[in-house]
This record gives sequence, structure tokens and C-alpha cells, in this order.
Amino acid sequence: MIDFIVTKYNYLFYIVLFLIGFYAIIVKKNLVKKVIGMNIMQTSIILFYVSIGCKKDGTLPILLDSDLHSHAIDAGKYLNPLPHVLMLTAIVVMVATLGVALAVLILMYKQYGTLEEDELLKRIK
Amino acid sequence: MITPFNFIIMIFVLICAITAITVKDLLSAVVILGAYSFFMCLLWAEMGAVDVAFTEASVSSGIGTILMVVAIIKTTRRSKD
Amino acid sequence: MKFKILSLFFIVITGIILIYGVAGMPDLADPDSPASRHVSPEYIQNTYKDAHTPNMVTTILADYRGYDTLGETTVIFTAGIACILLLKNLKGRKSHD
Amino acid sequence: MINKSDDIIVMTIARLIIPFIQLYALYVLMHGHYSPGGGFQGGVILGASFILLIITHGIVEARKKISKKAITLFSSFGVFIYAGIGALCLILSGNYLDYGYLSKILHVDAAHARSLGILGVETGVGLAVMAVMVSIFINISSFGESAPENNTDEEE
Amino acid sequence: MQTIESIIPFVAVLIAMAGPILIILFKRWPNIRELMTFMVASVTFGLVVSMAPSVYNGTEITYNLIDILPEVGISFKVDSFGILFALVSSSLWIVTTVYSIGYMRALKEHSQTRFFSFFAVAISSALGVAFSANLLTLYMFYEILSLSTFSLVTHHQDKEAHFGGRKYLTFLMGSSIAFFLPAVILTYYYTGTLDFNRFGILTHSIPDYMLVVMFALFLAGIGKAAIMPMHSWLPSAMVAPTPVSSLLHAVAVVKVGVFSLLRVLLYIFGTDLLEFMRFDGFLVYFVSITIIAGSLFALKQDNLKARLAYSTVAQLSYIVLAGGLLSVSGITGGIVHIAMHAFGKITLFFCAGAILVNTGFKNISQLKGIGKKMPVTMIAFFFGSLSIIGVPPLGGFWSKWNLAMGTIEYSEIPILVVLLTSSLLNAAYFMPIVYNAFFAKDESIVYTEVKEAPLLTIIPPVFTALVSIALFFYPDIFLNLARSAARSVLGV
Amino acid sequence: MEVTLLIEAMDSSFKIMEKAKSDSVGLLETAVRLTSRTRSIEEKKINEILKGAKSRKGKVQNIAVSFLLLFVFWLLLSGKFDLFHMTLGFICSLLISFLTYDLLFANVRVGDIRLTIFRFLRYIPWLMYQIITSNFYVAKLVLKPGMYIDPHIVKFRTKLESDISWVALANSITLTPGTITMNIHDGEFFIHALDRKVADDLKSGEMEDRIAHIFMEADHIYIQDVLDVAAIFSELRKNL
Amino acid sequence: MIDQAPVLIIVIPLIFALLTPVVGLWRKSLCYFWILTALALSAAFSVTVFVKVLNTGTIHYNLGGWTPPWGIEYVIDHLNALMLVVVSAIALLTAVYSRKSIEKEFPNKKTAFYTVFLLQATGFLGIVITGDMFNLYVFLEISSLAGYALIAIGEDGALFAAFKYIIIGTIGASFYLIGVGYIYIMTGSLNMADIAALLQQVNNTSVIHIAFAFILAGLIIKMALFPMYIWMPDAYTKAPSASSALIAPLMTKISAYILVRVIFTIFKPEFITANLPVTKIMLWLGFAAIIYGAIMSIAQTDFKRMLCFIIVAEIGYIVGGIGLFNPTAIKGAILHILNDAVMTAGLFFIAGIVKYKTGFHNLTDFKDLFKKMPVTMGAFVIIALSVIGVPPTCGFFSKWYLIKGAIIGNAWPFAAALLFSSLVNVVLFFRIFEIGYGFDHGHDSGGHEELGSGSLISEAPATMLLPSMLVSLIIIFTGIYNQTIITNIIEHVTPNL
Repeated sequence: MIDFIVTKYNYLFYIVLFLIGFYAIIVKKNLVKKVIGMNIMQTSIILFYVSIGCKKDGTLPILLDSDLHSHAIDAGKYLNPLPHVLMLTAIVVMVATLGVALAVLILMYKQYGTLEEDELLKRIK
Repeated sequence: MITPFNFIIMIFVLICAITAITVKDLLSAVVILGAYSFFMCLLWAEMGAVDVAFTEASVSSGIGTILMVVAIIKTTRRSKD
Repeated sequence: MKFKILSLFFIVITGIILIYGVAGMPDLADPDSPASRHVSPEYIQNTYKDAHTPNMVTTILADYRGYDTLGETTVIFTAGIACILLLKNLKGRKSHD
Repeated sequence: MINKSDDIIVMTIARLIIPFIQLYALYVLMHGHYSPGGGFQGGVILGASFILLIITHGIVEARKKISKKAITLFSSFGVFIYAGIGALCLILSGNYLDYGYLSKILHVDAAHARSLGILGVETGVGLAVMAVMVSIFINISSFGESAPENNTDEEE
Repeated sequence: MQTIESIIPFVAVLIAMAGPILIILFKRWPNIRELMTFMVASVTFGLVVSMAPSVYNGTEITYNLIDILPEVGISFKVDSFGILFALVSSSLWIVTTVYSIGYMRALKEHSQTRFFSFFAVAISSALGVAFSANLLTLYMFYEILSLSTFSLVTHHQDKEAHFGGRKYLTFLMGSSIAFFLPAVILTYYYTGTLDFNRFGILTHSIPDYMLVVMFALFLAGIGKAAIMPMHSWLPSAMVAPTPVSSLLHAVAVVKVGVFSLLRVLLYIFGTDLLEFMRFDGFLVYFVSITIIAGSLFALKQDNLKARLAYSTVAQLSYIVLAGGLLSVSGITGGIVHIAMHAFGKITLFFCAGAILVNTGFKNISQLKGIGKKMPVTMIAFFFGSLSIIGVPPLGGFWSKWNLAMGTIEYSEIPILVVLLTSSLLNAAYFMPIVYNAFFAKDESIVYTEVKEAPLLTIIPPVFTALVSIALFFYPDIFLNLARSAARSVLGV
Repeated sequence: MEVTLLIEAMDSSFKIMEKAKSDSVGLLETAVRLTSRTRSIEEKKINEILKGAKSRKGKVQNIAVSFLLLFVFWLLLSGKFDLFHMTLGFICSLLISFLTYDLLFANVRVGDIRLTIFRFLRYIPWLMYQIITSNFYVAKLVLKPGMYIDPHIVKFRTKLESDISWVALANSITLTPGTITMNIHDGEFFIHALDRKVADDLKSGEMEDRIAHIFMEADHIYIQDVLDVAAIFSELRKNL
Repeated sequence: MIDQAPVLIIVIPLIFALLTPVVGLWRKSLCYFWILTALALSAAFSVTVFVKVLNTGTIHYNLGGWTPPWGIEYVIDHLNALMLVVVSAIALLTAVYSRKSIEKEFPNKKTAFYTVFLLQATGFLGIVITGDMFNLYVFLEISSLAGYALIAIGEDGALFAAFKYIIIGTIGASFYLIGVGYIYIMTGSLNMADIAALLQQVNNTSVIHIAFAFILAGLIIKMALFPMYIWMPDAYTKAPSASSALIAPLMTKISAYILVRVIFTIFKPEFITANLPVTKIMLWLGFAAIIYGAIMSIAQTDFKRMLCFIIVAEIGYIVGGIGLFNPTAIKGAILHILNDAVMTAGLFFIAGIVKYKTGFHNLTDFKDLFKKMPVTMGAFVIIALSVIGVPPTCGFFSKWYLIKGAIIGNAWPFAAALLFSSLVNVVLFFRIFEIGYGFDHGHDSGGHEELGSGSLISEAPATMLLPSMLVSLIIIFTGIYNQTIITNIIEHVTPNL
């Protein structure tokens, strides 16, 4: 059990964060809170991916000067860069979604004067 | 191989996340979310994902927080939960 | 309240499923995991040869997987236009406050 | 809509620091090859500098630096630079986004051409991200109030 | 048996289907429009007739338009059974067209263009059913028929039409989707084909329970055949204008129903299987309930069209008997009843319509003494009812005769009793009308200014009545066609 | 040998200074007159800039100076000195300076920039010293048993005129422990002070004077200049 | 140029979309023709690629010239090619259709609307064409974001619907992303073909099971399958007609397409049958969706809302068909993806026309429309018949294969559900026909109008009418030529089970 936690603590941590975000999305009635939960959830997934990229004794995924012209670069020396790349995309997607969500939120507030889900439902009816 | 630094940041991240969804004042929640993002980006930087950390620092805890703050200023700070 | 308990239950189930998945994964930072073995070594070895760029993330981002990045930029563009679409010319809308 | 800040300290500091932020943004954008950074980060920082300008100096002042039309054009042409470079490779008989074929017009070897292609692409991304971030911010912040320049255009 | 490939069956269906285009095109000029209808009907009839001789001589005409499922296509096959039905429906279309022109104009009905368009579509799908070479094509035209007649049934667009149409559609679409379609799919699943074969395509290898299920599904699914539990749409559909009712009850809809049912029974199940599974016995007894009950219901009706409708319910089951009396005479009788009943019943409906046009009366009790004012109509009515009853100098006799022979050949004597009883009942509900029309006198009803109906509504019933008589003396065309169908099915 | 020469030179200069000191009133008057004239010219210039009717020369100068600043900044950041990256830096700096020259030099008297920077650098050690001393003072204040603090808000009108000097002053005040600038409103500073003494220190205006000195603002700074120089030389003389 | 056709399908609309705001700055009215050009070109290239695939088999296209596991590749097999044609054709038709409704609903937002519209289409095409798991996510997000915006500008209540959609859509996308991550951690690859090969070794690990489950969950959310449909009815009902005509047919169907792709290309069928009770679950989910969708659609009084519940049921067809897991049913399911896209598009076109003409889209607004707009309603009848499943229309044949597949798989409840849904559709549409037919309950019909009926006719504008008619023609032709489609295209993608 301890071994499980120690060898995979990052993955477990991501799950905890994911669930926190998920909880906020489902349970919270305030729409901004939902957006916050969404943000936390997406960040947790990014954490998961970044954890995939980890490598023992690996260094940053930027070539050292010593390796620039060598033909056989030891791949084990560097972190796996691919998840990082993917997560750049995910972050951008995150902020784009945030932008649209906020735009919708503001419009909704102008129209109905509240951001609480239950009140909103009442006013839409 | 839980490094202490890693662990400390994780605790901060966790605290920020929980606070951000429990605080009733939305402005505080959003600012705490910014802090959450920042700690998160520290964590990533510590894990070697500098590019991601950089992006997160600028995008999520920068622009994202600004946008949310503006949105909250434009709407309301109060929330029931 | 019932809803809250139900959703908590649901969330816990999700968590258990996720943890079950984690159990089968290679250890954290394992240099022999498939993710570090299969595709990424070639990126690391070829990045300078192919594009004269030491930062692998940049090479992959803009070259090897440049199409993803194009899509990503389009996502941002979409978000921008979407905001314009949503928030422009709101004379018709009535406001409550 | 955001009015001019009434705090002289913030205004002045922003005024002094914005050029350096912008230069830093460009630096981040251009040096993505060697250090962390690239189009997104650079673009976002650049956008943030403009957002800072808007927050401190008000939108009217900021419009002088970056008008509505400019935002639209930048966000369009930013992505267009990216897609256009890809299409250029297509015209140069390569596959889409195969920057190696840019060597035909740049007169350098393929690896350098790729490097330059990446730079061009990152520039496009930076421009687009900057413009879009500013545009989202302006849209959200100036929501529901009459725009300062009604006369310029009805739509965009 | 010879087979020739020819596009004519498809063209016949297509021309009828394309009729609405012409009709809509000329909708501003009623005369040209109706001329068009008439022409389309004539051309179609001509095409059908052109095929008749070769089919009569034992040739089959096939045409495969396109494959739409593996081994199944939209394909046409004209055999003796099909051509019989096609001849009946296409010839009666012309007659009905003439009649509708008179009827619709006399009553100044609205939306006549729509009426004629859908009429053409309905007949063309009836032809399609007649010519279809497989179950899928048949199903397709069957559905098109249901849909196109919906508009005809609800032509008046009033409350009554609304509910009548709803009932009509519920029964027909509902049964065809809920029962017919799965039965078709099951057939396809077990055999891999849907082509009609004169020995049937279902075999003993299929589990028995499944055969029973399929039999039940087909029986229930072909709601147009109006076998007893599924009959109640038919009287409700009486709200339609009379030409439509005549179409429904004499030509297109119900005949398509029984035709499809016979097709399925004889060409999908096959006589062997029917016999082996003892479906035949079940069928005849099941159907005889409808025969008796339908006639009894008819006795009760006061509305003339309703009485005719219930009569139809009963008569249809005669035809279905062919699927149970698996002998040459039985099958011949059933098949030939399609034609005989069509001519007889359409006469009756035409007359009912003529009365309605002329007097506005719908009920039998109002008809006392009308024979004096409208003698031609009522005489035609008389002959029509005689044909339905099956009295010798009329065509109806031959079908009843053959059926009766069939019961004897197949040693189902109880059915003979049923047939005779039913004939008596037929007489019981038709003859009083005729009697009252000519001999009874009701002081309360005074027919002022009633003369004969408009010419265009008189000629058709007279014509069909004459045809009914002619069919007694020259039944060979239909009888031989039916007999050859029966022989090929039975393999003798 | 050289030392004696230097001393002689100093001596002569000191004599001049002595003379000036003795003749101070007249000198001061001249200085004031002089500065006020130059200042009025400068103010006109600023007004013109603020009005938007910028003179071409000022614009070019602004761009040039900001370009230089930015380019140096670029070089510091980049650390790559090959042609390609220098070109990139050149282009970027030029772009930014075109875009923001009016931000960086909005209210600065053009032409005095080098002196300003020099003086500003000289100001920093003093500020550091101030910070350290007041640190100790505040620490003492806080750690003494019993609450001796006497928080109150000081309001004063500054004689500084440009926004940048206000900001410098405000930030200096804030940096010094015990005092915080709360707001600046039309040249009025609202400052929260922890103690009467701190407030008095603030009111003595030394910090303000020094900042005015940096940015060459109020009239008396030139006197202060002269006094400074005199003090330096007298020190020198004493030592030699 | 023909070698580059695959990429042009995406790039042309993308570049055109980017430049739409610029065109809009210059001339607002040109935007319409601008996006029309883009979509027409894209459709033309789709057809080119389609023909090429039919002739030569699967096309691979390496973006950036990098070979697959390292770069992103397009894989265009028969299914892809077909979907490309369908998506681009529907997008083109909807674009043609959108003109008048946009002018009526938000005349001052044309430029932005058309930009987002085109981006939405691009996103759809990008999803369909790609052969890379992560690239799929990116394009999924493009289309989702565009969809959020397109829905949010609708009528009253659209904002909340859009917000719900944002939240749930993000959850779906996140689930998908987690699934991809789990696959990546076990295989180290993102390319679909590569993953498919590598998965053989790690098939039995819990990670892969969870990955599959999460991808499935994400897709289920995106395609609005029964328990997760809650975002859908509101969103599509409140959206403006042009948006709903684009999103409603395509978003759900494309998710279904991804499902097919995930199950048959990435995780091989052996994995599905060997390890998890997935097929059973899918079958019963499909069953529940059909029953629920059918029942709920009867209860609706709003036409668009009713259509949404029909979509719920139709998605049930597709998922249940895949869940039956025999070639016939899968053929039917894939055919139904195609058919349903066309049918739903047609139905939403009609809804838009009704909204354009009457301002609302309740069922009662159909009153007397048969008389007023005979051509439109003719098209509507054909589309409705296809939904019901009447032979010469395409809806019949997919249903045919599905029912046959259900019989083969001995899934009698599913077959019954399919028939039940058909019956319900009969009720639904004939209810509308009755309303449109204009039964007069008050007084007996006299000869009140006959020849002068021409003055009553007020057809929809040509730009709206033409696409609807085309859709109805397509429905009939796909129905008649469905055998061609199946033998030439769908047979190639149906796995041998």
C-alpha cells in the first residue's frame, strides 16, 4: 500500500484534484464556482500528463550544449517532451473555454440578474 | 521518492483547491484559484515541465485570473456556496 | 441534500475507478515505461538534427506536431470570435441591475 | 468599459514597465528555440501588457495603441501566418506544414529552414494569442456599455 | 415457364406515379387537369393490358430496377395472379376517374387537385403491389398506399375526417410497422431472400414456433385485409368522399390487403408448409368468424356506406379463404373473387355516391321510394348486390361457386355452411334496400325535385354493373388467370 | 607630483567656491532666475507633448533613447550575440520603441535623462540607509513592551510636480518601514505613519528634496546642488 | 494537387474562416458568399478524396512530412471518406440555408456568426479526417467551442443551455483526454494505427480497461446518449435555426463516428468482446435511449425539442446497433449514422423554416402549413417518412439492418424497441401532419377555396427551400442506392466478427 502510494503519488494526487473539481462542478450551485471547478479539473489532467513525462534522472527537455552536435543522444537523459507539448495545447484550450464560459456567464447575469443555478432556473421559467 | 519540496507544494495546491471551491466570496475564490494555478505551475516546474509551467503561469494564473476577476467585477461577488 | 449525497457517491465511484486504473500503471518517473520508450526517444535524438532547435518542446510543438498547434491556435481564435459574437451589440438585451 | 485608473502610482509604474514587458514577451517568443517559451507564452505576455495598459490607462487611451480593427486583423492574420506558412510549404510541393521545403525560397538547408519555419509559426501564434486575449478581455470588461468609438464601425 | 425481361411493369407503375406531376401542373385549368388524370389512367390501363396476353399464355415478365438489399431489390414480376389484380385495379381506375369528376364537381369539393394527385399515387402503388416480385417491394408500395390514401380519407378536413383518418392511419401504419415489418425481416433473416416463389420460400428447417410467430405477424400485420380484429379502420374510413370509399373498398386498399396476404401465404409460406403446419385449417376457421360477424354487423348498419363497409369486411375474408382451401378450385375461387367483388362492390359504392350527390341522404332508412326517382341508379345497385350475393347471372356467382367447390375438394364442409349462411345474410342486408327503394313508401320523406343523378355519376355504375353481368358469361379471362395461378402454386 | 597639482587645482576651485559662497545671495538669485527660465521653456515643451502636438525632434529622440534602453535590455535577456539574434533584437526593440515611446517618456524633461539616471543611482544607497535605520527604529518600537505606537495619517502637499517623481516619492515612503503611502490625490499625499517621529521625519522633507533633486523639479534644488558641491570640496580639502 | 486534397479539405475552410473577419471588415454582405466558397471547395475536395479512396483504398497523409508515430497523419479509409462527404455536404447545405435566418435573427452579427460557423464545420471535418488521438481532441474542442457560441446566441434560455453544454462538454472532453492519457502511458503513442498495434500486448491491463471506459464515457456525453443527454434538448432547442441545423445533425453523429473508430480501429473488436461487458452495456443503453427518447418526444409540444428527443432515440439506434456486435447490426449502425445526419439536418431545416415564417417552433405553429408551403411540407413529409422508416427512404434500410442484426443477436427487446420507436415516430409526425393539414373542427367544409389558392401560398425563401428539397432528394437516393453504399463503403469498415 505504502509502496503503491510512494511510487505513484502524483497520479493519486491528480485524482484527488480531479475529484475536487468534479465535485465543484456537480454540487456547487453557483456558476462561477462551476467554472472554478472546471478549471481545477482541467489542471489536474494536465498534472497527470506532466507526471507521465517524468523520468528518473531526466533533465529539462532542452538539449544541453554538449549534446547539440553529438550523434547519439542518450534519450534517458532528458524528460519525455511529448506530454509537455500536449499540455500546452490543453492549457490553451482551458483558457479558451474559460473565456467563452465567462462571456456566457456575464450575458446571463445581465439577463437574469443572478448566477445561482436554482434562482436562474426559476427566472428562466 | 517524494521530495519534500514537491510535497510542500502539493499541500499548498490542495489547500488552494479546496479553499477556492469553498470560499463564499467569489473574488477571493478566484484569486485563490490564481494562487492555485501558480502553485501548480511551481509543481510542474519542479517536475521539469518548464514550458508547461511557463504557460500555466502566464495563461492560467495570469490572463485566466484577470478574466475571471473582470467577470466577477462585472457581475457579482456574492455566492451562496 | 439527497442530490449532494448522490453526487458524492458518484464522485467516489469515479475516484475508485480512476485509482483502479492507476494501479496498473508503470511507476512514476520510470525510465522504462512505454511512454518513455516508444516515440519520445526519437524526438529527443532528432530534434537538433531536424530543426536546429535545442528546445524539444518547441520542435515538437511547432514542427512534429505542428498541426496540433495550428488547431490550438484556431481554438484560441475561435474563443476570441465567439466572445465577439456573444458580447457585441447588446442593445436588445434587457438588464436587471 | 474600463476607465483611466485614478491611482497615479499604478499608472506610472505601468507606463514605465509596459515597454519592458513587451520586449520580454518578444524575447520569450523569439527564444523559444533555446529556452522555455514560444508563441503562446510570448503572445500571452504581450497580451497581458496591453491588458495592463487598458486597466491603468483606460480603454480610450489603450485604443490608440491597439484599435478594434487592429485586434481583428491581428487575430486573423496571426493564425493566417501559421496556416499560410503551411500552405506555402504546400505550394513549394511539400506536404502541409513541411517547413523543410521552405529551404527553396530561404536558401538555407532543410534543418535551418525548419528552424526559421518554427520561428515564423511562433510569431503568428504570438500575434494571434495576443490579439485574442486582448479582445476577450475588452469584450468581457466593456460589456453592456457603449463603446468609446461608436462611430468607427458597427460590427467588428 | 417462360420468363421475359421487360421494363413495362415498372413503366406502368411509374406513369401512374408521375400522374400527379401532370395534374399539379395543370391545376389551374380543371378540365385539362381531369383530362390528364383520365389520360394517365388510360395509358396505365393500356400498358397493363399489353402485358396481359403474354401472361395469359403462361409467360412471366420480370424487371429488376435496383438492388437495395443483398439479394433483394426493387423488382417487378408480372404473373397471372398479379396481372389479374392489375387488370382489375387499372380498369376500375378509369371508371372511378370518370365517376369522381362527376362527383367532385357536383358536390363542389375543395382541393380537387390534391384529390386527383393522391388518387393517382394510390392506384399506382396498388399496381406496384400487384407487380412486385418480392416482399420488400410489396411492403414499400403497401406503405405508400397507406400514406397516400390518408389524404384521401381525410379529404373533408373536418372533425369526423380527423378522427376517421387517425384511426385509419393508426391501424394501417401501426400494424404494418409493428407486425408486418418484423415479419418481413424475420423472413429475410431465415431465408436470405424475399422473392416470391410459387412453392414458398420458408422451409421446415425454421423452428416451428418461429413459423407460428411469423404467420401471426403476417396475419396481423397486413391490416388492410381487414380480418376481424383489424377491421375497425374500414368503417371509420367511411368519412371519405364516395369515390375514395369505392377506391378503398373495391379497388385499391382492401384488395391490396388481401392480395398481399395471399401473396404471403401462397408464395412465401407455400402451400406445402401451410398444409404441413396446419395453418390452412386455422386460417379458414379464423376467417369464417369474420365472414359471419362482418355480415351480422352489416345488418345492423343504417348508414348505407357503413353497411357496404361491413359487407366488404365479410367479403374480403372470402378471398382470404383461398389461402386456407388449398385446392385448385378453392384458390381459384378466392383469387377470382378479387375481381368479382371489385366490380360488384364498386357498383354499389357508385350508386351510394350518386344518391348522396343527388339527395344528400346517407342513411338507408331515408331511401324509401327513391327507386322511382332514380331508377337507373337503383337498378345498377340491384345488380351490384346480386353480384355480391353470388346469384347466377352475375360474375359473383363464379367465385362463390369455386369457393364452394374448394370446400368440398378440401373437405372442409363446415366452411361450406359458413359460405351459404353468409350468402343468405348478404341477401338479407342488400335486398331490403332494393325492395324499399322501389316498393316501399314513406310519407315523411318527400323527394322534391329529385331527378336522376348527373350523367357522369350514372355511367360508371351502369358500366360496372354491365361488366358484372358480362363476367358471368365470359369469366374465362379471370378464371383462367386465377386457375393458372392456383395450379402453379399447387404444383399441379 | 600629480597629487600636488590636483590639490592646487582643488584649491583654486575651492577659492572659487568660497567666493561663490560668500557671494551666495547674488549667485542664488542668478541661479533661480536661470532655472526658472529653463524650466518655463521645458514646461512649454511638456505641455506641447501632452497636447499631442509633439515636435518631430522630441519624438525621434524619445524613440532613439527608448530603443537604446530596450536593446540593452534585450541583450541582457538574450545573451546571444550572433547576427541573427541581434537582428531579431534590433527589430523587436525598434518595434516596441515605436509602439511605446510615449509611454516610457511621457512626462520626462528630454535631455536631462542621463543626469536623472545618475542621480537616481546615487539616491539608492541613501534610501537603503534610510530603510535600514527606520527598520531598526520600527523594530525597537514594536518590540518595546507596551504599545508605544501612535498611528495616524499625515497629509501634506508636495512641491513635486511630475507623476514620476510622485511615484518615486510614494514608493520610497512605502519602502521605508513605518510609513505607507495610502493615496495621492492632486499632489496631496495621504500617508499612514506608525509614529509621531516617523511622521516628523517625513515632514522634514528631506526625502522629498532628494527626489526633487533627482528629477530637477523644485527651485531650491539648484541651491542644494551648490551646497552639495561645496560640501564635497570642503571634505576633500580637509582630507588633503 | 490531388495528392494534397486531403489536407485541403481542412485547410481551405480554416484559412477562409481566419480571413472571414477581414472580409467582414471590408464588406459584411460578402461573408455569406465567402464561407459558401470555402465550404463548396471543401466539399469538392471531399468528393475528390472519396472517389480516390473508392478507387485506391485507404489514403495516408503525413502532415509536415513526418512519418506516423512521430508526426500527425490523416488516415482516410472508406468510412472517413464517406463521413467527410456527408459532413461537408451538410455544412454546405446549412450554409446556403443560413442566409435568411441569420438576416432575420441577428443581422448585425453576421461576420462573427459566419466565422464561427465555418470554424465549427472545420472542427467537424478535422475530427473526421484525423488519425491521431490527440489531434482529435483538439478539433473536438474547436467544434465544441464554436458550438457553445453558436448555441448561446439563441433565444431566451439559450445562455443557460449553452452554459450547461459548456460544463458538460468540458467534462466529456476531459474524460476523453484522461482516456487518451491512460492509453499513452501504456503505449507511448498517440497515432491510432500505432496504438492499435501496440495495444495487443497490454490489452489485459486495468489501465487500458479504464482508458476505454473513460473514452467511452466522454463520447457518450458528447453524443448525448440516454443518461447523459441532459444538455442536449435545451441547447438545440434554444439555438438559432442555422446553428441547430449545423450542430444537431453533426455533433452527435460525429461522436458516434468516433465511437465506431475507437471500438473498431483502436481497440480491436476482440478486446471489446474478450474483456468487458461493453457490448451488453451499450446494447441496453441503446435500448433505454430508444424507449426514453420515444416516450419523451411524445410529451413535447415544441417541435425542435421533440426533434432533440428523436435524436436521443436515434443515437440509441446507433449505439445499440454497435452494441449488438454482429456485422449486420454494425452495418446498420454505420448506415444509420449517415442517414440520421441527413434526416436530422432536414428536420432542423424545416424547423428553421417554420421559425422563420411564424417566429416560433411549437407544434401548433404548423397549422395550415400544407396549404401555405406545399413544397416545404412535401420535403418534410419525405424526411418524416424516412425517420419513421418507410421503404424507399434511407431511414428504412438502416432500421432494416438494425432489426435484422437484433434478430441475429437474439436481442428481441432491442428489435421491439426499434419497432416501438418507429410507431412513436408515426404518432409524432402524423400529429404534425394533422396540424399542418388543417382539420377544421368548427364547420363543415364547403367549397370555400379552389382555384384561388395561389394567393395563400407563401413558400420559404429559395435559400431555405432548396437545401430542404435537396435533403429530401438525398434521402430518397440514399435509400435507393443504399446497397451500393453498403457494398462499396461500409462493408470495408465492418470488422469480420
